[in-house]
Amino acid sequence: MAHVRVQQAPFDAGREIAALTQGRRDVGAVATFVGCVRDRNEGDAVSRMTLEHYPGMTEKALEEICAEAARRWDLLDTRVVHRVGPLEPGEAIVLVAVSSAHRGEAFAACEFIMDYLKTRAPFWKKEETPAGTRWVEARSSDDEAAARWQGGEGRP
Amino acid sequence: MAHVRVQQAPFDAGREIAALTQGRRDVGAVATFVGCVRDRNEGDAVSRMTLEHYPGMTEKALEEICAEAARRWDLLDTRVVHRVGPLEPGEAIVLVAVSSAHRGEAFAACEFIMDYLKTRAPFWKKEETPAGTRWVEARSSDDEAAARWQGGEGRP
Amino acid sequence: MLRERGADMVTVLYFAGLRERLDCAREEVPLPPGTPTVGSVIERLRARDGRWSDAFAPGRAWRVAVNQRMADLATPLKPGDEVAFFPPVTGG
Amino acid sequence: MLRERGADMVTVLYFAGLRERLDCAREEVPLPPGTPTVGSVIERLRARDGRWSDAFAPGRAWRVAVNQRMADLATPLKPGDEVAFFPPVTGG
Repeated sequence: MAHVRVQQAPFDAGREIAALTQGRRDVGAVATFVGCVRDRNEGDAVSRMTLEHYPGMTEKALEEICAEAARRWDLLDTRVVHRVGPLEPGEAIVLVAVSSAHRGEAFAACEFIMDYLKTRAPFWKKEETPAGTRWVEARSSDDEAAARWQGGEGRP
Repeated sequence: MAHVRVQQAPFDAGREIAALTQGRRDVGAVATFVGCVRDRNEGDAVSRMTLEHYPGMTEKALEEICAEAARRWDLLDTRVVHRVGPLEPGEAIVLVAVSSAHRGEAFAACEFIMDYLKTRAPFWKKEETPAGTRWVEARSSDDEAAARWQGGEGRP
Repeated sequence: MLRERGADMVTVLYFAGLRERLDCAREEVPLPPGTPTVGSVIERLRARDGRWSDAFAPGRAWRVAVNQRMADLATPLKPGDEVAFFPPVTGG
Repeated sequence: MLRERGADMVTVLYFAGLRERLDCAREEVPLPPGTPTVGSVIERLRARDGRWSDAFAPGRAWRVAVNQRMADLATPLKPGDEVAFFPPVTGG
């Protein structure tokens, strides 16, 4: 049911949202998240980011997360696009777009998918900073964000 | 700081999101909500919706809601577009887009603005159904959604 | 109702279903003497014929804004203020 | 290490910082006898030289997937399985 893409090429958020509403009259709400490369992280300047992933597992992990979201909320459609390879500050990294009849489900599912993606989808960020290249460390705040959904309940 | 528009014309969600990221390297997260006309409401078919508003107050109310969001969360930019006049099922009614460094603030502020807009911005929906034209009744679920933020705290 | 010459007036607007029920979008209403509030204007409107007393009967759900900011019964009024009455909002 | 002819093997992949630390992206590892699990493969890897014992030292943060699904130390293994070791993920 979910539409998942892992790609190097940029994506167009407007087109992804349109894909959820085009020709449909049952969609009442579309919640979308776009994550972008920032030129700062942990206090250091970031000049470039490179995304590594685990071909094959990445798509499966994202599909499984979207399926879990669809089990928890009454959703109409879900789209996730995640880029890999070299990215510059200002470029988009990921998009999660969720459609439903009402906004509560769309918002919760969109945030759920992002929180789980951050801790369960096999991507790794490498940053180029003035002090050299480094792998980004996983954030405890991301683990905490994911933990909020642990109880399997709907609302965070 | 917030960009607010009340208009009859359609809007392009992709362009609104691009306006938040174009030429910037400090944006890490953009949360966007798009609300659309559904062809059903309260069990009845809806063939058309007409949005009435209070010219002058509507813009002020939306700006005040965005200012309150900016007081509660560390936001970079906020855009709200709300349409008025006759709309067909499938058409977009409202867009709320919020940018910030991290996703938590963007998601919370976007949902906050929608929940407050639903109960504090002077718009009224009129629906055409097989049983005739009727004014949409305010939903208690919307009052409850807004009440979640009452305590002035950040997270719902 | 004879308009008291020179009496202090407020502009009253009605929106959506309330406008249709009252068949009135806008009117000038003289301010009651003393320290007028939204509540005192409501009392005046209720004193009118069936449509008005019915529209503002206790238990009816309506909202009020003064000078384009959400207000309530206790909000004080002064001459020239813009008072708007409308059903609970249903935008978004 | 002489490859035991006909011994049952699993494919082991390493990603990101772990691959760089071990200077190894992929290898075939013989399955220990008995009921092999991820944990028993880890023991074998730890028994190798400094880079390996260091990378998988207690307290090190790493994750494991078996046949492209998140797994843990107790996950059982069978010949031909694909086992991936990697640092905590940082996508999105």
